[in-house]
Amino acid sequence: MTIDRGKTAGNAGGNGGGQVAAKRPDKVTLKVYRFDPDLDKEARIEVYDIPWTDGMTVLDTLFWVLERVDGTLAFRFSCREGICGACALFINGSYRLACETQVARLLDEGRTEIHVMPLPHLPVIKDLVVDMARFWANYESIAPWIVARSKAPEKERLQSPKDRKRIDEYVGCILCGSCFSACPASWTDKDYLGPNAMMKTWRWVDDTRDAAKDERLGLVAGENGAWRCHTVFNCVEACPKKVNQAAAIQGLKRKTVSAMLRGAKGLKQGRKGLEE
Amino acid sequence: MIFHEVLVVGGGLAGLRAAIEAHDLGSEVAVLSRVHPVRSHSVAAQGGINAALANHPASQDDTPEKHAFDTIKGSDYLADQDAVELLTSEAPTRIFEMEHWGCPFSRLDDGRIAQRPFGGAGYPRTCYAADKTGHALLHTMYEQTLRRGIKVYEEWQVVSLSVADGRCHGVVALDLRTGRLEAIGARAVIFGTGGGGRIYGHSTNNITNTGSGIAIAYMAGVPLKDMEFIQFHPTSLFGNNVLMTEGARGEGGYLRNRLGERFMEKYAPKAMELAPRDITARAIQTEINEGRGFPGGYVHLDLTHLGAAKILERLPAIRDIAINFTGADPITDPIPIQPGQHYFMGGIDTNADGASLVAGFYAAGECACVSVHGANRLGGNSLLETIVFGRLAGRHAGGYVKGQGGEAAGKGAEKALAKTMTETEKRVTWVLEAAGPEDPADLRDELRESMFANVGIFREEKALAVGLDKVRELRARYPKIGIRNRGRKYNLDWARNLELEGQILVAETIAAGALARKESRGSHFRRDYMDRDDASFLRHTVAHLTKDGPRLEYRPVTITKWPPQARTY
Amino acid sequence: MNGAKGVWGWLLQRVTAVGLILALGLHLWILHFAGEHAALTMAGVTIRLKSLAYMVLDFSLLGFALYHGLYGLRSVLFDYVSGLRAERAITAAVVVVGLVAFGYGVYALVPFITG
Amino acid sequence: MYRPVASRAVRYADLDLFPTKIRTGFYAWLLHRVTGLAIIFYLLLHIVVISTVLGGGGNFDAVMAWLKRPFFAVGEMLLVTAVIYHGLNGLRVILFDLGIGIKRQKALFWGAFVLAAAGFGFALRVFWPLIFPG
Ligand SMILES: Cc1cc2nc3c(=O)[nH]c(=O)nc-3n(C[C@H](O)[C@H](O)[C@H](O)COP(=O)(O)OP(=O)(O)OC[C@H]3O[C@@H](n4cnc5c(N)ncnc54)[C@H](O)[C@@H]3O)c2cc1C
Ligand code: HEM
Ligand code: SF4
Ligand code: F3S
Ligand code: FES
Repeated sequence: MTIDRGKTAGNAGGNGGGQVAAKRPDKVTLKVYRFDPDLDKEARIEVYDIPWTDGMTVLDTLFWVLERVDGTLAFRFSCREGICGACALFINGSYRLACETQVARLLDEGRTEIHVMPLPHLPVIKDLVVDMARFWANYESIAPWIVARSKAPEKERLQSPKDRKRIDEYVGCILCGSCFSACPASWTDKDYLGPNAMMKTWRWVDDTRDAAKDERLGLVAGENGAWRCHTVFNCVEACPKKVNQAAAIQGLKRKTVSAMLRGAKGLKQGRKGLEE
Repeated sequence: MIFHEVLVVGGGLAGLRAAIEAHDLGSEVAVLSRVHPVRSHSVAAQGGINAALANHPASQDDTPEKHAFDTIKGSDYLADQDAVELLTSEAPTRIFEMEHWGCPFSRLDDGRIAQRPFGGAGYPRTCYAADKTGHALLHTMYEQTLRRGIKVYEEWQVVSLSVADGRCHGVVALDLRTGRLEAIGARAVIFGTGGGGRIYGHSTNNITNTGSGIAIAYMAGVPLKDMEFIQFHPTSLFGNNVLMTEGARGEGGYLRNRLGERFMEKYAPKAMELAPRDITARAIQTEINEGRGFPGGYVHLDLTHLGAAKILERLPAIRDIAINFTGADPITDPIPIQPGQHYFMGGIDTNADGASLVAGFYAAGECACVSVHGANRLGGNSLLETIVFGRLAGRHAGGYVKGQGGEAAGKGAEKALAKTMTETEKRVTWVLEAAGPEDPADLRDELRESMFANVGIFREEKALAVGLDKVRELRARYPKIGIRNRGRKYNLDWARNLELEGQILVAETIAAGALARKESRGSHFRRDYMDRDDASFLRHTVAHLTKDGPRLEYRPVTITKWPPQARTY
Repeated sequence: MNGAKGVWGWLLQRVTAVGLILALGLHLWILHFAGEHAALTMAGVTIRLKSLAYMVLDFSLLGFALYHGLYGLRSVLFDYVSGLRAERAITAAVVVVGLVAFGYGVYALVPFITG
Repeated sequence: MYRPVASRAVRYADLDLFPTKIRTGFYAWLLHRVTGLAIIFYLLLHIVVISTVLGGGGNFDAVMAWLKRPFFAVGEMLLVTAVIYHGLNGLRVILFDLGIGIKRQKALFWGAFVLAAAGFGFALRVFWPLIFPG
């Protein structure tokens, strides 16, 4: 097990190193989408030869380019351990977190090259950096915070481990935007809330501590919300954290129907209903 | 020109908590962060957050006082005891507040917040959300920020702080998306800019933890405190140093060397794997140095005896990370780990109100040094610090702008800000046009390698001197750098190398402080002075920037109830 | 957004879908699969439509299919437009087409019944 | 200080963008949408065709006879297949609405697909004489 911690991408990004599986090539080819809408008429692809080091991730290769070849490359990053959601990209035909994607794994998938694209269907700011404004606005629009209503107890509100487990998957979302980028309904309908915002609504509807369930349903079960989801499941496939947004959205539809049959007043309150 | 009453720099836990508090007290607040708030480093915290809730069956008689004692003993008596008492007595309230705000903590069977044992703690008092505690807390905090409609400048990087006549007037920041430099006026500025782990090689920190906030304050004349105390975490993944939380040992994980021995019995026979981080990290490094590690330099973190169910429930992210980066599945295989740089105990010199020596300038979280961690931080205390002192900084900054700061408003503020702007513009433009022969990436690599090697886990005079010389050499080479990207828009090359200067200056305070501290205390371990020396060094180091490097001063430690004792585990 | 607007419309599409499985299933079976292709002649159709069961089947098939299909068409169009105005226009157009088609369809079936 | 730049611009089309995962749900939906639209347009046409009866019974029979040719038989066969797929996949979607089988959506799609393929086989047999008359 040899670790080359010299002038490698690892030093810039991930620290380099890791374990070696089989014999690897000493170079890999990286093809990166490049585009600056202010300067370029059209996007182009640039090719870089990256010296191979053990444990190298796709994020490391981007850093290698930035630090050693071409300082004009733009991309997002932060935690380099798959938890901050900054580095979601379209890599070799799949949505992946660049920091979690081992180059070795791509090679094991039978690819000889690494192809890196920004999240598809989002406006490009520069190269791999996309404008997530719509994603954030949608997230904000569903009032993603607890509305407890009852007076807070002196200590914690109780929640059984079983009830906590129900929301575990949804809480695990890292707001990376992959699902939003992958959903065909959000490609074409600019008003569509998208899988993330609706899944996050479900996260609260299914949280035993939240008291504004009907109001939340009323907020998302509309023509630009739940009814626009056609169970395409692209969101589920894209999610690096294995969240099942489709299940959450279907839950919203079901709960809305039963709330409607109950004649729940909260449904009609709109965003105001979420103020305590 | 942009103006805000209170400007918070940093979208991590400390920054957001400060913003919420100032907002709730009626101030007009904006948050500015160079990454979207949920991308802040706080999101990566894994193991948990301490509070003496006495929820765990084994911690029935835990109290904030006992929490304070553990913290002070852990700090090797360098922490200010009044601040620690404040920290631990506030802890339960703040945790319950986070819970009331919706934080999805893991639960005990009876529905209360679950707690796990952590290193150096007498009771299991670390509250957690599986092994994604920071993620749960930061997302909750961000939700509360959204609820209040607090304005966030996303992807803006502060490059300098405007200080004149002992008063802070705002900042100058770079809008990364346009490359425009803006002066932002504020009656009070709060820094929650996080640590500077990336000054070191082998760091567990996220890539944006460059210590730029600490450096900016230092360059504006704010002193730094206790910079030589750098925490090395015992268990980071071999190779890329992603953290393997202390929670893994809290849940019962073993450390084993190449011979399969649980070597901690030699170093901390009582606490074993749950000894404090400084002791455990040194134990591991000793094993490796003495040839009982695996080739390449690592030992094993063994969780295989915990069983699949416990690992999947309590440590799911750890498992994912281990499998992803090393191919080892903790359920069946031991995880290769080595110590890695983890935390800055030191930082911007503040008091327990978050106030610095400069009026209107506050700091909280990892970038600040109150000091509650002293020479060694206990795991789970820094998340706590962010929400306790973040809140207090917000509270006092809010009070300041309503009182004194409001009265002084305007007096020379615009002039001071304009001056800072002009100076900053010159510096920033210089970097953008820098075309010298030195590759800044080399400088950064050399700095990180040297700091880890020479100002690392084990220290001694000669190596420290080499380390300090190296920093000075880099400082001299910095003006000769050349960068590769002359565009303004989203120019990472520019933004990163703009900070490099500050990183070098901060590194200098670390090396100089370590060289001057001729004792071993907590994380600062000197082979040539193996003992703690309370007579000469039960003191905080305070570093002031001068033209020839840092000028060091010492300040007494506040002792309330717990006189220094020998520290054994 | 708008207080669970569209819940009935959506639900009805599911209900008609289930109804269509039965109605359309029978319809296709009788016309194409049961024995020789039932001759589509004035006389043949008339004989079938004389029975009440067939009448109910064909009229509900017409109604269900029109509702379900046009609601579906509306969904598809909604996916490609943004803004309330465009959505309202689509809904109006689809309702008009639906009513006209249903009216015309019923009108066209009358000769078979009166035959 | 610039190092040799190992980058060269290439065409956009050089990029391998084919999804590595077969996006089952996506294709299921596309097919569902295409078939649904085909059926609704057919229905509207169908109403027009049937309405030729308004011109008298003889007129209707004439139109029907004219329509009895292979081209339309193929169309009808495809339509029947489309209805079968649309119906089965519609059932799959309705199950999801009821909260059933969401985690097994791929298996359900393949189930619907195989059944629809069988339906196509059956339709092919039934329509064979109309497509190849005599
Ligand atoms: C891997 C890991 C695990 C950890 N686990 C635990 C744990 O289990 N328990 C525990 O108690 N502690 C833990 N810690 C420590 C703890 O996470 C941190 O100390 C804490 O999160 C710091 O929070 P903060 O708010 O001070 O700063 P951060 O969360 O680091 O936020 C800094 C913010 O400042 C912004 N910023 C920085 N510089 C600038 C600039 N120049 N201009 C504009 N914005 C800027 C950044 O964008 C960011 O938003 C862990 C640390 C690591 C590395
Ligand atoms: C045989 C029984 C049928 C069933 C079980 C069925 C089921 C469904 C379901 C569940 C949907 C909703 C899909 C979604 O929301 O994504 C749908 C959509 C649709 N259906 Fe049907 N359907 C049937 C017959 C028909 C018929 C006869 C027509 C035409 C007249 C039709 C036309 C449509 C159209 C146009 C859509 C919209 C497609 C889309 O949104 O992509 N369906 N169907
Ligand atoms: S649900 Fe998954 S894909 Fe969507 S934002 Fe969250 S983590 Fe990313
Ligand atoms: S991809 Fe889109 S349509 Fe629904 S299931 Fe996912 S949100
Ligand atoms: S850098 Fe944080 S998820 Fe990849």
